[in-house]
Amino acid sequence: MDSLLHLTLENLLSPTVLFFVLGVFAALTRSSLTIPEAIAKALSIYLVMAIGFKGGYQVSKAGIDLGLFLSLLAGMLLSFAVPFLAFAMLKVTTRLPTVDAASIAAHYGSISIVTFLAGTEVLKLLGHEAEGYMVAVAAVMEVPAILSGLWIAARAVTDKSSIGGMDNSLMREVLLNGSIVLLTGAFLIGVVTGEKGMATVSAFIVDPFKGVLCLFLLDMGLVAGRGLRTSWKYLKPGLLIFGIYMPVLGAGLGLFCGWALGLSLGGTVLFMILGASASYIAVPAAMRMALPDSQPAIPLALSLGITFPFNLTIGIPLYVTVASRVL
Amino acid sequence: MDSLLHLTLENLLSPTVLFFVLGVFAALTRSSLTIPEAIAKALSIYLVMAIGFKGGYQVSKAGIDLGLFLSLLAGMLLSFAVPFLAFAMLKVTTRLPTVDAASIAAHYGSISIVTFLAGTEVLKLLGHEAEGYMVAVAAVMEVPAILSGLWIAARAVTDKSSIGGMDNSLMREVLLNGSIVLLTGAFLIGVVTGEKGMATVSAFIVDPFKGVLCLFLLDMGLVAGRGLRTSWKYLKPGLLIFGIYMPVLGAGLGLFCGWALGLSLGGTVLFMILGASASYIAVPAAMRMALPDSQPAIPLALSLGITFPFNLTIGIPLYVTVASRVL
Amino acid sequence: MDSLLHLTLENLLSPTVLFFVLGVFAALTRSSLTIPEAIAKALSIYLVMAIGFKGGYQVSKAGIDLGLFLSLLAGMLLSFAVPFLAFAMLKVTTRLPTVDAASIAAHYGSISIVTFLAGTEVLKLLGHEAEGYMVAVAAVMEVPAILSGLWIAARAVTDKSSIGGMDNSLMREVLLNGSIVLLTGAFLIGVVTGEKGMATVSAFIVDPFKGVLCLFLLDMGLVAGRGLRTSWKYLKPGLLIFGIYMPVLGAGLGLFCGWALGLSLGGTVLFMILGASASYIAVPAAMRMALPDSQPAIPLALSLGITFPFNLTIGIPLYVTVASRVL
Amino acid sequence: MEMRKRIEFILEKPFLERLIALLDEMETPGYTVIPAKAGRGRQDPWTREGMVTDAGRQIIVVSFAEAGLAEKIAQRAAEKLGNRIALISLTDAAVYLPD
Amino acid sequence: MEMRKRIEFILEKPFLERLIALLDEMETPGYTVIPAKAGRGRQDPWTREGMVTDAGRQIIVVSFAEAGLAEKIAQRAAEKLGNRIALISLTDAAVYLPD
Amino acid sequence: MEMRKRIEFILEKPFLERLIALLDEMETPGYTVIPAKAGRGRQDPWTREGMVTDAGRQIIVVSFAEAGLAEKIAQRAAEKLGNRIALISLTDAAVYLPD
Ligand SMILES: Nc1ncnc2c1ncn2[C@@H]1O[C@H](COP(=O)(O)O)[C@@H](O)[C@H]1O
Ligand SMILES: Nc1ncnc2c1ncn2[C@@H]1O[C@H](COP(=O)(O)O)[C@@H](O)[C@H]1O
Ligand SMILES: Nc1ncnc2c1ncn2[C@@H]1O[C@H](COP(=O)(O)O)[C@@H](O)[C@H]1O
Ligand code: NA
Ligand code: NA
Ligand code: NA
Repeated sequence: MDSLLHLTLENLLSPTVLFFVLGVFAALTRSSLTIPEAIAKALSIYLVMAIGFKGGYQVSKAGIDLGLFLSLLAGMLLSFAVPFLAFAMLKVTTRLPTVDAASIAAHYGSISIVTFLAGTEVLKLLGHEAEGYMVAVAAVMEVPAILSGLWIAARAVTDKSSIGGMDNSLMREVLLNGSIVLLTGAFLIGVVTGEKGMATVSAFIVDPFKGVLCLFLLDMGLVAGRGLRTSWKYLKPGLLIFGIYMPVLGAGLGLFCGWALGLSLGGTVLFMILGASASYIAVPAAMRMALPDSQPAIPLALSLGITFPFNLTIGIPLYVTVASRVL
Repeated sequence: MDSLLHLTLENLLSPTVLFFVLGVFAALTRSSLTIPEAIAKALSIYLVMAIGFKGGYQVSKAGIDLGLFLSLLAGMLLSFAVPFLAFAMLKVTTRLPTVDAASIAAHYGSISIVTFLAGTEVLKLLGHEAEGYMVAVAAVMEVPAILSGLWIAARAVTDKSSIGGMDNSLMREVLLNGSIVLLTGAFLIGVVTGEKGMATVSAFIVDPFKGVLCLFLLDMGLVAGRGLRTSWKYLKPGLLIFGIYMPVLGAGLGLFCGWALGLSLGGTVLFMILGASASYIAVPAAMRMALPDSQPAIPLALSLGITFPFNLTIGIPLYVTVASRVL
Repeated sequence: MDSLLHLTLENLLSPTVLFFVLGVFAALTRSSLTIPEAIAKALSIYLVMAIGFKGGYQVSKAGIDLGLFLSLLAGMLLSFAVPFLAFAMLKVTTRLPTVDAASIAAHYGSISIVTFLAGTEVLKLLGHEAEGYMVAVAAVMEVPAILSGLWIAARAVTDKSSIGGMDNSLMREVLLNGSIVLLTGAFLIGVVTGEKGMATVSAFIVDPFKGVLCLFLLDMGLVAGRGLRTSWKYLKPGLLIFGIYMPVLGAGLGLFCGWALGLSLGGTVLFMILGASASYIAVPAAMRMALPDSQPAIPLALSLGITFPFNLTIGIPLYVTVASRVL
Repeated sequence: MEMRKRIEFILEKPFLERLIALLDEMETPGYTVIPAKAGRGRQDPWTREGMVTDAGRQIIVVSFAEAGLAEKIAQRAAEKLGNRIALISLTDAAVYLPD
Repeated sequence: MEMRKRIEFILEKPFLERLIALLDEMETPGYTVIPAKAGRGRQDPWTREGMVTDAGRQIIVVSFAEAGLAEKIAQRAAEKLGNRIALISLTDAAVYLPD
Repeated sequence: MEMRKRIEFILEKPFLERLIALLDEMETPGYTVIPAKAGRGRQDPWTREGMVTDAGRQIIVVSFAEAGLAEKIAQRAAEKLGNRIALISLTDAAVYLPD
């Protein structure tokens, strides 16, 4: 318990978390501080490219083994499964319309790459590097969740007209989503170019990485704070608490995966983070198209305004502590 | 005198100044060279974040002492006082409408963070590091100047309808202005995270800093040159000369502050620069709201087109030389 | 032949080329991956500024000699001459309207600075640094090609109304084009500030350079792929082949220049690349104004969709190999 | 100079591709997409500042077409995009057609 | 399909918050903010290229409302924002209301 | 409140300077430039995503002017910019003139 407290405090006082807090503060006080949309997109492209490449580079060093494929499989299963659990919890504990519950469920089955990044940084500080292929696991955990969410909606929603369904453009949006393509592509380039490639680009993607992450978290704080301000009204107690226990449940499933696969401590923690985090970039757009009758503001406020800060501040240290005990 | 000349020449041939000159040249020749608005904003966010964090880091090393509080107080007083001086000079030497004179006065009481950055770099090259908390002084020197400007306008302008006055959104704009919040926030984060925080982000905010400053100065040169082209007609001789002697007067007041507070040479020079420089980012928008009948183009052309280049090229070396003699 | 194969393979598996391929793949599969326009512009500004400055820095070390002036002259002549050759080839091998052939010809007389950058990086890896002033040669190779293109159009096109002609804004667009001004300006700043200047900015413009190039090539891949998708229909076989043999012809002329001037291997290869590459940034806008009846999509698809990838993947290794044999 | 209708769609960005597909399918002579930065309707205000996801943002599409076609397009789009997704308006405009 | 007025404000960016507050206060059904890049009026030309400050730039706000409300809004806005700050225009538009 | 024409040009970006020169020359009271992100006409679709060159993109220019002047401007612009370069439209608008 002592080490958890210590770790949490240390984490809370890291520049990354503090810049996020600064962003939330600025948004809540309605400061005019904003980061242009094009810059926010560029930061996220940079981070995805960097984390993908670094993961691939690590795999190029460690070699491709069965663990990679099993982890991919486990990640997909986890992403398929979590929405069912989330949907069940929401139906039991809240009075959300079914279509909204299905949409939220899909968000929680998917992952937040920024939470993943923050976790990687914490692990690196603690000296627990994870398997490089966890990046690839992150990449495969978006699509299954969306499919689960749609399947749940198709089964549970009675008014079928409210389900946009899976047309071509949605399918493309889901499968060839920009961040998935970039994450996977950069990962493969890292695998292929290995040491040489890393030498070429490390001054760009490794050295300034944490600083860029600070800037991006400042922006995420701004967006999250603004989201909370406008959407606070939707976050009824039942939903609010869901935003906190659901990541813990997801982390539990991730812990099981990591343990069953025999991953390293770092890898297990990242699996927990993947289970615990919820999407707020790719899935919202996809669910908007698939379920046009759901209210897009609710999952966004929940995943970005509650679950993301929870994971960033308390969740990650908690998962590290638990994993160290269990493994 | 010789060392001043030498220093000025050296300064004029630094990449920062030359990129500014390149920008002015490109704008005056109507080249199609432009930097997208989102990028200009991102560069300024980066620079503010970096300078704030570095200042905080230095304070975390030096410790917080009385000097910090006294300097903050002195900065506020300076920012309050300068607009009165500026207004008086303008009324005596030009025929500007009162409302425009008040607006310009507010601009000169406030500060230009980019001039401050350029000063920091020159000082670093000369081996005179300043007190880290000078960044915090910069942060408190925006609001008082605006209040002074408004107070002057309220007293001096007869047609009260032309004074927008201080409503909520203006108050917020002034107090929670994006760059103030970021500068202060990054400063505090630097204080709190200290050495460890610096290790995390230095590859992002320290190493490439000067290069980014070059790019931003290129942009400032483009904007200043364009402003001069369109607003040259407003810059009657009296006003033009004001743009050059007013920074020198402000620097004199800053010199007095630095000397009275017993600051280091570096700190004193920065105080001079704060006194000498005029705002062209936050104050213009605030004064536009507060004094809708003033012509926004005039203070902008004056502070960005005359005073900024003057400080950047001749002013900074001059202030360094004078301060070295006096202290 | 063996070393060519080896070099080509090595080049194909470099991060720069692979990120380009990733971009093309994403565009062809209609992934939602895109890079905001402002970021693309910022990346190109960064790259132009960096390459200009580095070239100037190298000249400041090597000193200015006759070779510089002769190379500038040769570059201009090459840029004047290539459009005539290109136009003749197009008239013989395709049935393009004269005005389109003239426009394409101007594109091929001009240069692609990104191809030049990619070539510089390959040469650096191989240990063949080129003359720094080759950057200045690149800067003077845009205008002559446009003038040639206009001259050809004016002579060959019968319906004179379709020639917009050379008015003031076009003249400015051509001569004071943003990238030319920045490239030349940064080059001169590099020459003037030399070692000291380089020390100031190298952490910004040297260290992360290759990584930024990867990101920019990802974007170029996206744009090229998208261009191919929409414009494939215009690329009749004759035109398509032109997009491949024309750079080889241009490289041949460049080889002659490099050899006649007695340049180093690196300088000769860069001359070949200048001859081989075609513009897709400045020239398209200028030709659109000058020849409003030409179809802008055709030269863009050809230079960015065919010639650029050809040079990037096969061309550069080929030119290096040929130059090593010849010199 | 001919009379046309100026159709203006203010619609949620995720549906842009579908609208364009519809416009293409109905052989609209052309359209232009214009960015939007912020707004409010019956639901909450939104703004693009700092946002990465496309969800919850609006975008504007303008198309000039002959009156008959324009009305058909507006009708079809209103049906297809349904509730909450698009605000569709028609204005009279005189168009100077480029040749 | 119903007849509405399309109100278009071209106004100085620093006054955007005030206009929005007015629109909210008058219970306008909605509005959308559109960026502007450059322009000229009676005063000097402006452009956003490379600018950081919000001063001296214009922004566009579009709002569809019933004729009566629209005229009231335009009137109030013209009074409140006063001279030099906004160009306000009203156009007739047929709106296909979502649901 | 006075009746004006709202002229809207959708034109190729490389010709923007020429259009502005024309507007200045004809003493248009003002204009505002609005960005466009994507589009399609008789030619291929285009989009700005990731683009560096100005060629092949459209930009929008809006100008409010008195009917007579507006028609003259539209006429001249159509002549000068000629084929394929601009889509010019005129709409009736009631303008609340600032002061
Ligand atoms: N009456 C209106 N005038 C202009 N824009 C509107 C109007 N109503 C809605 N919008 C835009 O459409 C978005 C979604 O509207 P709603 O679905 O009603 O929340 C708003 O955020 C505005 O950007
Ligand atoms: N007649 C007009 N048509 C379109 N935009 C205008 C017009 N007049 C003014 N504007 C816009 O409003 C801004 C300020 O106008 P002004 O206050 O007259 O200088 C201009 O820079 C334009 O962007
Ligand atoms: N009918 C239209 N409505 C709206 N925008 C159009 C229309 N026609 C053309 N455009 C715009 O003008 C550009 C060029 O049109 P075009 O020259 O016909 O290919 C298109 O890509 C659109 O952005
Ligand atoms: Na998850
Ligand atoms: Na000052
Ligand atoms: Na060439």
